[in-house]
This record gives sequence, C-alpha cells and structure tokens, in this order.
Amino acid sequence: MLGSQLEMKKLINDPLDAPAEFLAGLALAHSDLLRVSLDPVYVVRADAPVPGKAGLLSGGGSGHEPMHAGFVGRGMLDAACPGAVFTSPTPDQIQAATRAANGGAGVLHIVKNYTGDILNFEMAAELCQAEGIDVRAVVINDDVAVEDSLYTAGRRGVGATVLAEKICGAAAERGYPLAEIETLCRKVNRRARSVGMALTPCTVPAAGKATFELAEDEIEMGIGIHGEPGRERLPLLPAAELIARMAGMVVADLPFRSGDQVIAMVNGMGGTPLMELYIVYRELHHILEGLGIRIARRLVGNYITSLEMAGCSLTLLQADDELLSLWDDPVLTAGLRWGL
Amino acid sequence: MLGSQLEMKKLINDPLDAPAEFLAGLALAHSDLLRVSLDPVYVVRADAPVPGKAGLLSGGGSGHEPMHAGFVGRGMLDAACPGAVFTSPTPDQIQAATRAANGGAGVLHIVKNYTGDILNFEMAAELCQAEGIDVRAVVINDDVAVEDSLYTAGRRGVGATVLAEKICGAAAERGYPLAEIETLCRKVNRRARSVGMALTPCTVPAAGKATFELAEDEIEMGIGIHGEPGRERLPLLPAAELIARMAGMVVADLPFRSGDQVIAMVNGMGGTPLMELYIVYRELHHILEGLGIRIARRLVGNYITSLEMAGCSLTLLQADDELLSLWDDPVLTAGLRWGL
Amino acid sequence: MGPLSMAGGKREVLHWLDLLQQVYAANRAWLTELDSAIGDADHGINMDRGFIAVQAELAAHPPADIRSALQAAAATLIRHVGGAAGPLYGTFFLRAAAACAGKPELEAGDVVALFQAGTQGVCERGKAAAGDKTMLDALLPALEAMRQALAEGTGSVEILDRAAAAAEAGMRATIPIQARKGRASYLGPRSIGHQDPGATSAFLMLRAAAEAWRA
Amino acid sequence: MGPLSMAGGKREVLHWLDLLQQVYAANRAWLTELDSAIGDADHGINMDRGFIAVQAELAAHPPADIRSALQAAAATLIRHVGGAAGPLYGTFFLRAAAACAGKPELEAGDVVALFQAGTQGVCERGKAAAGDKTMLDALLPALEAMRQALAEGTGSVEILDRAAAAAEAGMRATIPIQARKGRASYLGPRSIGHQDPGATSAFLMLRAAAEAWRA
Ligand SMILES: Nc1ncnc2c1ncn2[C@@H]1O[C@H](COP(=O)(O)OP(=O)(O)O)[C@@H](O)[C@H]1O
Ligand SMILES: Nc1ncnc2c1ncn2[C@@H]1O[C@H](COP(=O)(O)OP(=O)(O)O)[C@@H](O)[C@H]1O
Ligand SMILES: [Mg+2]
Ligand SMILES: [Mg+2]
Ligand SMILES: [Mg+2]
Ligand SMILES: [Mg+2]
Repeated sequence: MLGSQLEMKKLINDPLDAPAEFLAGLALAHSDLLRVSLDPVYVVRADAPVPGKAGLLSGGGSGHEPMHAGFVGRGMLDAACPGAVFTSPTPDQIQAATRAANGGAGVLHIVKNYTGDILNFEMAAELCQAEGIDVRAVVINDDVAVEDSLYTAGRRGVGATVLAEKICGAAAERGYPLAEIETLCRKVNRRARSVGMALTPCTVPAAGKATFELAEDEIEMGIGIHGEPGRERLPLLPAAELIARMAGMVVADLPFRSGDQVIAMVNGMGGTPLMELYIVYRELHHILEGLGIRIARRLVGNYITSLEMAGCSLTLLQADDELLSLWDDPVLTAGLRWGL
Repeated sequence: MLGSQLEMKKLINDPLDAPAEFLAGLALAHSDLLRVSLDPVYVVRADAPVPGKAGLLSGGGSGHEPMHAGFVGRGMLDAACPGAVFTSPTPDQIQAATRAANGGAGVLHIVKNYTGDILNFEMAAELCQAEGIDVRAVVINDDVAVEDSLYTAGRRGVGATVLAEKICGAAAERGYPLAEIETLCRKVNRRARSVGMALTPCTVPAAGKATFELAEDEIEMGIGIHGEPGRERLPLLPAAELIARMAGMVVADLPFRSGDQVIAMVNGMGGTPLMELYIVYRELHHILEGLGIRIARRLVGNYITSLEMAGCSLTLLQADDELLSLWDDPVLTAGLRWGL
Repeated sequence: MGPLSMAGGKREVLHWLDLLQQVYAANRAWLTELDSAIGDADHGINMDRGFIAVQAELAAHPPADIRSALQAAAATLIRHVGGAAGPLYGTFFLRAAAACAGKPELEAGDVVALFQAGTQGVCERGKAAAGDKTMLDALLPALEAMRQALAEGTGSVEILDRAAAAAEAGMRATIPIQARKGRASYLGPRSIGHQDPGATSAFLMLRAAAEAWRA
Repeated sequence: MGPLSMAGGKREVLHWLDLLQQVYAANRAWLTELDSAIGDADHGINMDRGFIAVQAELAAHPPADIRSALQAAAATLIRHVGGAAGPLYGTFFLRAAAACAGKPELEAGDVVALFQAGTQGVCERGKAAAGDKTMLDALLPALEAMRQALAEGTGSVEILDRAAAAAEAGMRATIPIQARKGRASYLGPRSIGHQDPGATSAFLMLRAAAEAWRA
C-alpha cells in the first residue's frame, strides 16, 4: 500500500497490519475481558493465569473473527494466538500464550487439522513441555467435505472448534482437570460434523485480490475457512435445496439418527447477513425435524468466518446431558456471551 | 423466481418470502424470547403484554437485521413490526403489534424519520388511540449526512435507534411511566449523532439487482440504511483517513466536546467482517481520545444493517449517569444480550 | 345515448382498478429501477404488491357500488403496501371514495371531483407541494388539465386523456428538480437528473384511467 | 586456486540468504497466486515476510560462521512465517545448519550434505513423500541430481545448477498430480492442473543457491 491509496474494498490501513490493528481494537473495546500482547502476538483473559484452573488455548490464522480472539474470556478460552491472515501462528507465539494461560494445571491446545497448524503447535508443545508445562493437544477435524484417507491431510477442522471451545471452557471453569478436558474435547470432536459453502470468494488483505472467481450463478460447496475453493462447484440453489443437501452430508456422516438431540450452529462466513442465516436455520430445523432429530441448542450468526466471504456452514453436535449442561454454563467473551 | 432458479447470490428461497422466513427462523431459534405473528406480521416478547409495564414498539422495513425483531425481549423492545425489505410496515401491522405490546400502561412507538414510516405510524397511532390505547411516538433523526432544512424531509433516523431501544427498554423494565420514557427517548435522540458509508451496494431480494454501482476504487459517503446512494462519492481511503472524516462530521454536529463521555457504536452494514469493525473502532478510539472525548461504553458489530452491504456507520451518544446506568441494565434479546 | 353515455360507472372504476394491477405488474421493474437511483429500490414492488392485493380483495368481496370499490382499494393499499406509497395512494383512494359517495354513475364533473379529492388527500397526508419532486408533480398538473377540460365542456374520456398527458409532462419535469420531500431529498443535489418514481406511478394511474373510461 | 576455489564459504551462504529475500519479494505475487488456486493465497506473503525477517536478523546480529547464519535463518523463519512453510523451511535450515557445524568452508560434498540434511528434515517434519504435490517434489529430484553430479566429480556451481534444473522439472511435474498432503489435498481432484506453490518456492531456493555460489 502506498500513501493513502488502498487497493481493495476493506476498512483497513496497511493490509499487513490488519490482524494486529484488529487485536488492538479488540483490546480497547474489551479491556474488562482480555489483554493483548503484540510481540509475540497473543490474547489472554484479563485475569490470566487463573491459579489452579486448566488453561485452554486455541489459535490459527487471522481472518476467522470472532474466532479465536473473540472467544477469550470467562467460560471459554484463556488464550488465543492469531497468525497472519489464514496463516497459522508461529511456535513462539503459541509458547508465550501457553505460558500466559498456565495457572499451574497445564494447558490444552485446541488445534484445527491443517498441516501448518499441526506443525507449529507441535513445535510449540515441545518447547513448553521442555519448560515443564503440562501441554495436551486435541486436533479438531469435523469437515465432512473432505474424505479422511491416505490421500488427504485428513479432514479439516472447522465449526466444531467453536463448540469445543465453549464446552471445554465451561468444564475448565468448573474445575475439570486437564486430562478430563482433553477427553471431553475429543468427545466433542468425535460427535460433531460440519460442512460449508461459499456464495462469493474473499480477499486476503496482503494478497489484494479474490482467492477464486465464481460466476453469478455458481457457488462453491465443501469449502473450508481459508478462502480456498471447495470440493465442487454447483449452480446457485434456493436455500431449501441447498440446506437439504448440506444437512444430508452432515447427518449421513456421523450418522446422526432419529431420536438424537443436537447442538446446531448455522454460521455465516462473514459477509452474509443475519436475515439469510435465520432463513437457513429455518430450513435446517425443518429438515432435522423430518428426520426425528431435535435441535436442543443453537447458535445462529458469524462465529468462524473467512473474512468477508458470503456463505454459510452448518455444524451439528450430538449432545448428551453433560454437553448440554456445559453448553448452558455462563460465558463472557467478546463473541459469545450468556448467563453473565 | 421460477422453479429452483435463483437470480442472486443470497441464501433465500422466493425473494418475496425472505422477511417472513427470517422471522419464522428467528421464532424457531428463540422461542424462549419471542413469538411471531405472520398475519399481520409482527414480533412480540414471549411474555407480552407485561401487565403494568409501558410497552416499547419499533418497526420499519426489513433488511436491517438484527434491528428490530432481534431486539425484542427483556430489557429492550416489547414488539417489532417489520415491513417488506426497506419498506415501512403498514398501519394494521403496527396496530396489532401495539395491542400485543400494551400491558395497560400505553405504548411508545420509536419511529425512524422516513416519510413512509412516519405516515404509517401516524395512521396506526390514530387507530390505536381510537381504541383507547395511550400511544406516544418519538421520531429518531440522528443522521448528520442529511441537512435538516426546508429542502429535505429532515434527517434520517439511523444508529441512534438501537441505542434508544436499549436505553428506553431498560427504563420500561424498571417501571418508568410512558411519559417519562417518551422524554428519555427524545433525550437520547437529541444527544446522538450518526454517519454511515458504503464500500459496496446491496441487492433488494425482490428487485434482484444492486441498488447502485460503485467502481472498485469508490465509496459512498453519507448513506442511509436502505441501500440508497449517499451524499457523495469518494475515493477509497484507508481506515484512518475515512474514520477521521466520519468522526469529524459526527463530533462537529452536536457538537461533542472535550470532557464528554459517550456511548459509541461502530456498526457494520451487514457484509463487513468483525476484523474491519474493530480496526474502525481502534481508529475511532484514538480520534476521540485526541479530542478529549472518552468512550464509556461501546457496541462493535452488526446491529442496524442494509442487507449484505459492506461498510460501516458510527454513532455517538453523549452520555450521562442516567443513560449509562440504563445502558448497563440487563438485556436479553437475539441481537443484544448482557447481564442475564 | 346523450351525455349519460359519457359518464363512467362502476364498470369503468372496476376496469380501472383491474388495469392498474396489469400496469404496475408490467412496470414493476421500471418503477423499481427509478427508485434505485434516488430511493430504496422498492416502488415498483410496492405498487405491484398493492394492486395484486386490491384485485384479490375485490374478487373475494365484490363491491356494491363505486364508493365501496374505491374504499376497498384504499383499505387494501394501506394494509398491504407500506412505505410512503401505501399511505399516500391509500389516502388518495379513501378521499376519492368519499367523493363518490351515493353516486351510481360518474358524470364528467364527478370524475374531476374524484381526482380532486384524491389529490387533495395526497397533499394533506404528505405535506408536499408542487415542485418537491413527488407524485404530486404528476397529480397536480393532471388536475389542472382536468379542470380546464371540464370548463371547456369535454367528456370524461377527453378529460382523462388530457390529464394523462399533463401528468406525463409533469412526470418528465421532475427530472431536473432537486427533491425536497421523501427519500430522494436525502440525496440533495444528487437527486437531480432522475425521474421521480412516484410521479411515474401517478402518470401510469391516470393513463390507465383514460383507458378504462375509453373502453 | 585449485579445488578450494570451487568451495563456498560464509560469503556464499550469506549471499544466498540475501538473494532469497530478493527472490521471494520478486515472486511474492506469483507464489500467492499459485496458492490461491489450490490453497489459501498466502505462500508468497509468507516467504516474503520470512526472508525479510531473516535479512533483518542477520543485519542486526552478524553471524560468526556458516552454521550460525543458517541457524539464525531457521529460528527466524520458524518465528515469523507460520503456516506450513514456516516449520518446513525452518526445519530445512535447522538441519542444514547442523550439517555445517564446524565447517568454515563448504566443499562440493558439504553443499550436497547441507541440502541432504535439509531435505531430510522436511521429509521428517511434514511426513510427505515424493508425488504428494509438495515442496519435496522439487527438493527430492534436486537432491538426486546433486548426488549424481557429485558422483561425477563436478563442483558446487555445477551441482547446484543441475539441482535447480531438476527442481524446476520437479516443480512442473507437480501440475498433473493430485495433492495428497497439505491444504491442496482438501481439493481432491480439483488440485490437478495446478503447480504446487511450495515446490515453486523450493525451486526458487535452489536457483538462488546456484546463483550465489556462481557469483
Ligand atoms: N411527502 C410526500 N408527498 C407526496 N409524495 C411523496 C412524499 N414522499 C414521497 N412521495 C412519493 O413516494 C414515492 C416513493 O414511494 P415508495 O418508494 O413506494 O416509498 P418509500 O420512499 O417509502 O420507499 C416518491 O417517488 C414520491 O413520489
Ligand atoms: N506435509 C508437507 N510436507 C511438505 N510440504 C508441505 C506439506 N504440506 C504442505 N506443504 C507445502 O507447503 C506449501 C504451502 O505453504 P504455505 O502456503 O506457506 O502454508 P499453508 O498451507 O499453511 O498456507 C504447499 O504448497 C506444499 O508445497
Ligand atoms: Mg496459510
Ligand atoms: Mg421503501
Ligand atoms: Mg422506495
Ligand atoms: Mg498457503
């Protein structure tokens, strides 16, 4: 960026500074909830470390706001370390954030299944363990669009991350020991499935142009959260047909069964208005109802996004009493709050 | 719309059904908070009418979600009546919603200053008064982009509406009588100013194409919330310059002065991601700090939108102890919640 | 059949309302396009929705007389249109209905009285004046043309033809005006150069009346 | 000056790291473009950010020897790049540094050992194999070419030239492959037809090495 010439339609300054300026704004707006370190970059609860509480840390590329920095606070994450846009954080960030989150009871890393994230978190975990911090890691891989086979890097971690952070955050707040939170996190991951689609691409600020091109009558089905193309390109469909297709993919995969109760998330990719997300929720409700699946709790909104991409993702989590009870516990973060 | 052919990139079915399907989805997701009537269309608190409490009602076109339907619930609105997209509701909707909101202590209509809104609310108020309901109306007109002169229909009502609904909702919950809530609402309106800008236009579903065209390096400054063009077209600017300009317009108008404390809203127009809104908030914070104005409370997010438009608006409200105390009162709605 | 053959009755009024539904359906996109430029891109959608509802209402409850037909149109527009156009056109038909109270047939003078009452209603409801770039810039010249035609002793069809011509001219004359009322006024000088959508729908209303009375 | 003149020293290594900064700056857009097609549009940005940081680090703390230069590059890449490329190229330089421990000069065999250790590190860190459509599809053929050239008794420059040529061929050969590792694997068959960004940055790395040693 030169002088005051901006090359893309974003409310930013220098594209490279966008993630840090976001964090600075977040810290100014929510100084009661969190603190921000800019070198290395991480975010921690205002009262971190909470002595004796197992710490919860997540991280990944920026561009998915409010995840993860917006989920730091009471009842959810102790720390988050955002990398550059769509780029996993570096080991030193993760290490510093882990230290800041460690109240002496160890720290769980919630990692999404991407090569970059895995490698950087692994390196950081080694460094932390060498310092004597008890670090565990759970890898989230809930995206049904990707087959888990020898021929892929496994399934991507997407929407289940948000649910895992909420539920494990509640457990940590209740005083669950680290090992139990780790088990709980694996349980959430095992019982959750997601799929996403895009109506439009998004533009990585530092790249300055859209990650892919879509005709006016095309959508990308089976996208992740990094502005990448999806598994297939489809014609534009009405919400009823589109959501039937997406819900079908998610339901068949676990599979979810008649009699199941679920926590459902209808998530916007960043540029989709609330009107559309509730229209999607209505479709999902009726489809699941028809299958005998009851939505016991739900989130409808922008929680795990891809910059300004238009589109949505669906996440279903097969709930049980423990998960519902933890779900209902209070949470107080910039991006999610209830009960407080 | 014919068959399964959709003509625009939206997660909808028949464009004409979008507002009603949104409400149906909202009701399914938040049956604990609100109920929806579809003929005529309105939304009320689940426990409405609250006996003895002054009722609070607002309404306007759809397309501004979460406003107003998403603000129905404890501590905010008793009822909302959304019209077609960007089209004010009709008198019969307003009348039915007023009845549903009336717990015997009368109902305040919070009306945004648009000819259509004013006319329809006026007709409805006459009908309600004829039925013996004590109806008052306050017209919100906080948009500094429009000069209030003989040569305009006055200033538009924009962001201050959200602040007025929160603050008056708290007052009603506390048991303020109708006349005092009316006075309070006028006070909020008198002390609040807003301005908005668009990076992109939006598409009214039933119209099927964008309301205006903008080149890649242009923005619209001084827009309202109905996808209309703004007062002037400007080149794309970095956030720092853009927000300095917008904050300057807002501050100079009241004027806000050194020593003032304000409630600030950085509002997204629907298609702007949270990362950018917090970058905007950071700019606003520093600009106001430089002027000796302190942000005592803030909202950063999508609250009063124009479908999927990218852009933002700024609203400042000169606060005092009464306003801050009412602001901090609990609120429990789909779109805004704290303290509960 | 003498002067009486020049008068319109319930048939003409119903035909007019029927034509309005067709006219606004056919011009929905155009009116919406005009409203995109200086408003919020809904005027054609609003008018179309309104007159579809009027047709449905009249089909469900066939009106007894001219007054009830216009009254039903008014109530339906108010109930289904919203926006500025709903109350304004609703008031137009409400006042027009009142002007036709007790009249089984409309003589030329009654037709003018109908439009005069309706236009007067729009003026009172919207508090706009000539030159504000609103539907009144079509309605007021049309009324003036009607009065002159009536004074010259012409019949209803000619009166309405001249009214439609005057409305069309008034509609075009809104182009160079800066709006002072309604949503377009928020644009300030940027409203200049665009034809007012409401003036356009008002012209279409008058042209449809002329056609209804001619048939 | 005999065989020793064919060896590279600290000067060559520093020149190489310096060239890498220029090369990734110049190819930032291209690498990012390649990553747009089958990844997340950041590879060029990542590499550019990384080697700018390496330059700054080396300028701030001039390294004492080859090992510390490569070690500093490794630590800086790991600390500033993130993504898959950060740990992978970081590990490359970490292992390369270890291979150069105690060596003030690099004979032809040492150069091959450097790249062999680095490539081995990438294999271990990323657990990918030849044909998975990753940077290894440039690195492994390059290493093979180096070994052959060394066996034939050629000097460092020629070794690196042949390595770069093999890397380039390997890079192009990623085009028809369906990815099995990294982000591109999520695309399934849609990854076919696109050149792998990491294989491309690896080729650029080798070409820069050849240039550094030649100069
Ligand atoms: N005060 C007024 N008096 C008369 N006509 C008006 C007034 N305000 C607006 N109008 C007319 O209404 C038209 C817009 O109608 P419509 O688009 O349906 O409503 P809205 O502006 O609420 O979206 C304008 O083109 C103008 O002709
Ligand atoms: N497991 C792996 N082993 C070796 N190289 C890999 C592996 N996974 C990915 N890569 C390489 O990394 C490149 C992508 O790097 P980059 O875009 O910087 O990281 P990210 O994928 O995290 O955005 C790919 O083009 C590929 O060559
Ligand atoms: Mg990346
Ligand atoms: Mg309107
Ligand atoms: Mg309009
Ligand atoms: Mg990448």
